[in-house]
Amino acid sequence: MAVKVEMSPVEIKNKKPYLEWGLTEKEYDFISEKLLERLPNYTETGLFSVMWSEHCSYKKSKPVLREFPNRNERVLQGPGEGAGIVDIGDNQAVVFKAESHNHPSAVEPYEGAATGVGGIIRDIFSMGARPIAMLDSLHFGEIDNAHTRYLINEVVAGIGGYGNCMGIPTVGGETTFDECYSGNPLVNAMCVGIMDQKDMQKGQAKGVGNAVMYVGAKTGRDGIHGATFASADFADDRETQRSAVQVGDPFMEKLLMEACLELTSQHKKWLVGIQDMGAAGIVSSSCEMASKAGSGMDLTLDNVPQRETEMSAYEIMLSESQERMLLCVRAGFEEKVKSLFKDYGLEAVVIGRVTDGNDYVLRHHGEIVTNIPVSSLTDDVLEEPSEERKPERITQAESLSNWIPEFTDAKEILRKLLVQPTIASKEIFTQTYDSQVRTNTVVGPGSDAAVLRIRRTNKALAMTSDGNGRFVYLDPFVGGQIAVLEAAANLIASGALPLAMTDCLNYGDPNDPEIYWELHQSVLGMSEACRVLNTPVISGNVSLYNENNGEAIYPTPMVGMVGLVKDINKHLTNIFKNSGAKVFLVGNTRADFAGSEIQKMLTGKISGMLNAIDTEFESKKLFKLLQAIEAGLVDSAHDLSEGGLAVGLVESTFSSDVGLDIELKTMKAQDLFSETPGRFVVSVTPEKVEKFVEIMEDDCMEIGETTAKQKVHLKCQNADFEIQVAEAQKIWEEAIPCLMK
Amino acid sequence: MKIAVVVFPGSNCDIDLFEALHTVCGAAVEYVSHKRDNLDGFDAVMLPGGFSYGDYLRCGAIARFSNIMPAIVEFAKQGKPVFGTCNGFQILTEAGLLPGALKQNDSLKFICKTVSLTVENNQTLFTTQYKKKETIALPIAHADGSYYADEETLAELEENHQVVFRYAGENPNGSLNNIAGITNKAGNVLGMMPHPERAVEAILGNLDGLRLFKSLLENGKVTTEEAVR
Amino acid sequence: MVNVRIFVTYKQSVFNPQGETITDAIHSLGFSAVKKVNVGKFFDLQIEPNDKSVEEIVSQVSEQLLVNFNLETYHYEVMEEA
Amino acid sequence: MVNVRIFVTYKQSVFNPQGETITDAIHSLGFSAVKKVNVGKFFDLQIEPNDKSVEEIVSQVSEQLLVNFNLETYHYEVMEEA
Ligand SMILES: Nc1ncnc2c1ncn2[C@@H]1O[C@H](COP(=O)(O)OP(=O)(O)O)[C@@H](O)[C@H]1O
Ligand SMILES: [Mg+2]
Repeated sequence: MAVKVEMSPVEIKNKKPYLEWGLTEKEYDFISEKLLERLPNYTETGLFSVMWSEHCSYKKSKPVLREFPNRNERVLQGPGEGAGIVDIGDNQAVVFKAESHNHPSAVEPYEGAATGVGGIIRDIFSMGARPIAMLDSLHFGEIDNAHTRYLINEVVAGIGGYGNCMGIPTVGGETTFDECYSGNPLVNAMCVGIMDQKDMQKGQAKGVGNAVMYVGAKTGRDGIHGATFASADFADDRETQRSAVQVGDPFMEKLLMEACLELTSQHKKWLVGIQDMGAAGIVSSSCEMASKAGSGMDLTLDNVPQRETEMSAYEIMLSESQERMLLCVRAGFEEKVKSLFKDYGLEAVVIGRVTDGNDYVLRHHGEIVTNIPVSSLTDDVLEEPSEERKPERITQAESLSNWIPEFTDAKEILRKLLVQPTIASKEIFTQTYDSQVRTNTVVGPGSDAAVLRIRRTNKALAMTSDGNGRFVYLDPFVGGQIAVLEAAANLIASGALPLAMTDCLNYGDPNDPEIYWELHQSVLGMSEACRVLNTPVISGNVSLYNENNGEAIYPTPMVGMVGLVKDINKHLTNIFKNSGAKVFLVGNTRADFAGSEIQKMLTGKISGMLNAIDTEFESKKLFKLLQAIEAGLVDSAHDLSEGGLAVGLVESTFSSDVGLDIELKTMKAQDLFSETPGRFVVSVTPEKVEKFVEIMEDDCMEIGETTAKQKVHLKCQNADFEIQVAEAQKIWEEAIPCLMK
Repeated sequence: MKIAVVVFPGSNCDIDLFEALHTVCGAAVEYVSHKRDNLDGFDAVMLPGGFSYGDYLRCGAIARFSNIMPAIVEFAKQGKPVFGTCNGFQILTEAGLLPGALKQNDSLKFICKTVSLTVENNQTLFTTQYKKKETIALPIAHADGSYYADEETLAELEENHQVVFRYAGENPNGSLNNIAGITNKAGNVLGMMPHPERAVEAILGNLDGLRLFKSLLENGKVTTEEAVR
Repeated sequence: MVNVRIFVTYKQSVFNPQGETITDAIHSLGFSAVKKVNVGKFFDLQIEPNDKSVEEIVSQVSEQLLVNFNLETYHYEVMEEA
Repeated sequence: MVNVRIFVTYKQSVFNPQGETITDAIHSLGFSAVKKVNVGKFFDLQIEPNDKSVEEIVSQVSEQLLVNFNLETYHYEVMEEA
């Protein structure tokens, strides 16, 4: 490969290559006139362009992210590190974060998804935590064409391929389908880890003279400008030998993880800080580590292990090769660290030192190729005020009355809902994930939340990831509230106290004022719900510019939430356990059809306004239910979401031995399919009913009982029908496999 | 009885075996690195599931050349108990300690679920606590678990009662003769794709794997010769 | 009937961990003479050309199905008669 | 430096699910002219022969590592000079 002759600073000023790398003219001028007071050279311009990208700097979303509450009595580490950390007692802590890999997955779905998983796992073990579980949140187009099927197959295979090999169980997540995601699938991955609090690490490089060490895979030219690349770049790439796609090597990462965990748990004296190399590789990890400690840094790029020849400083610094970590090692312990990694077959190399002051100095081939203040990369980013405007469609919807379903055959509606891809069984995907490795998975994919026991304690962690772009699209504020509420409801249905949350904010182009308004409003809605539920946002990720042929996706915030089950024996699943139990509906049912599954099914689109939500009221109800569950009064609990009560009831009979006899005296047939949030179906053995009702008061309504017959009998004011459990389960299970053929 | 759980680069069910044997069954267990060259002091050796060496080339193909392998081969020759699950089974076939090979599942996909198995031989060191022809349920989690051997080998396996576990009902991966687990001729080496170590605790919903480890721990007290048939 | 062999390899710049792991294994077996290993796959197609030429079929099948151009590249050879 | 390409395929008696799946996929793309697909892998070795001949090295590496004779068989070709 020929060495490219790099443009001189003056040529850069005149030819403006930085525009293509994502830097605006205004930013470039600010950098050269105010920050450096000289023209940046080629390498430096590259560094600014990635560090000032939205992906690394959050320059667009920062003002909005400040809305999130991120502290409470349990939070040990909030946003700002690889992942957030929450106290779970016994000197242990849970660590988690979510990350999006939407754009890479649209281009190369297998590797895009796989490297997304690899990246989020590194964020967790870089905190000193042992990753114990993965969750994924996937949104695709409708399964009616070969390309979508290809994307689904490859993304799912990529997530499984990486997690399975790492030996980290993938225990939960969500998969939805909607036309708006067809060219721009959303691939969000969340990793949860557990640690002893004494092992907590930070991504910092302090102490003049301490070593900066590089460990893991060699650096290649992959993923350069990963933050800004577009699929169009690849169309003409067929004939070339070049590829910017990052390829994951989970085997390497497994070794890296075990070695790093040995270092962080057993050799704390050797280590000052540790951070993974994610987006924008060496540059972002090194300058962030220096910035957090208020240090300078001096790196010699010739020492960076490289697997391609003649890489320029620019390429070395911007490469997004996977499976690499950066360490700050106390001077004098370099050899010890090297030999630890060597034991795992890995090479650790000193690439530089921590220095006094604020200078970020890079050397290559005997020359200084960069000399700029650390803070210019990390702190001086120009935050640009964004314009906001309420979309026309919402103003219009406010003046119209909401759609109400009309139908005659409720049973037929139920059958049709059960085969809607967003409702139907996802087992065809989840069974390609090893959900049990490490033998802690008490509840795997399929229930409301996954539950993992914590060995040698009586506790467990529950975890879920949820999002519903349709609601957020119709009403960002209420949709944001619902996203958080739904995640909390999933945890509570499993018997867990919600602790904290992470998020991935997936939106369109933020320069569009309407999209920015959606982002802002939905974050306000989420924040409000978080405050009320006391679930601070401890980590997260933003993915903007999700567009498909110029059309934005639905604004789709993914909420990942983790909860604590105090007594593992009290955890619940959504499946009825015994016949003869009383069935209760918790929560009131309103006419909530805007954005519902039945609306989409019957009208082919979504429309209308969402009803306002009283989160204080919802929260009280949720915690009452948790109290009842923790008191051992409840046999099973299922929170109601897509498809509403009828779907929830039927789902809770699947793979059980029981049927149902339900009478809803106050409801009409359409109410069976309303999607009012904050509701649950729970079963209670008769002798516990009195105590249960005492706690729940009028937040619950007895609606029938479980029977020994394998059928569901549903009766309301204007409908009365039966459906065999086996039949319902069969169509629900076969729907997606059939579409995927 | 002291048991070695061998850890290869990329093993990931090592902890599951360890916990099943140690925490659940109370056995003396130690992790043994692939770099070690002997199994002195051990009475049984177990090869865990996972992705040794990334499963690059073929599953188990590279692990077979690790430092510890000659010791395992020698251990097996002496008639001492050797057990491999999932990737461990693949390594045992690659090393020639068990006949045949494991190829990609017919579905071409990784599959993780609980399957039904028939216990075909309850006279091995590992299965005396099961009933013959008993149906049990164990989890599987693999992409390459389709057992293959040529006809002659298959006939021999059947004739010598070396097929210990067979998939009952649905065959999840295309294994010939529905084979899920086999022993060597002497009966002291067992390889199986299902994961008994994932089914030893009530809290995880399945106890069917427990008796495998209990059988071994009980039979380990007597000499191998006596325990085999 | 025409027999075609399509060779698919990773592009040169794409990181291919398999090759390195296999090289290491070969070295640990003592074959230091082997300096480098690359791994690829091939597809043998039996084609009975109809309205389309063999070239057309091969290039279309490769591009639509067999080759992932993000990472891979291919070439093919027509083999002797079956 | 000698470049050798080692071809590894399943033995004919061994069912290779990949081949069938790919054939089906090709047909569903409308290429009925493709009658049969076989899949294999190949290894390109760069060898600098020392005390052993290239044949010895190739056959030993294949037999000890690259090929599983329960399922697979192989042959190799010496390629043009690098
Ligand atoms: N939507 C969000 N909500 C809360 N915190 C966020 C959000 N997005 C980013 N953060 C926080 O900002 C920091 C930087 O995030 P990011 O650049 O994605 O991390 P990484 O460098 O590991 O990829 C992290 O601490 C992250 O948790
Ligand atoms: Mg739910």
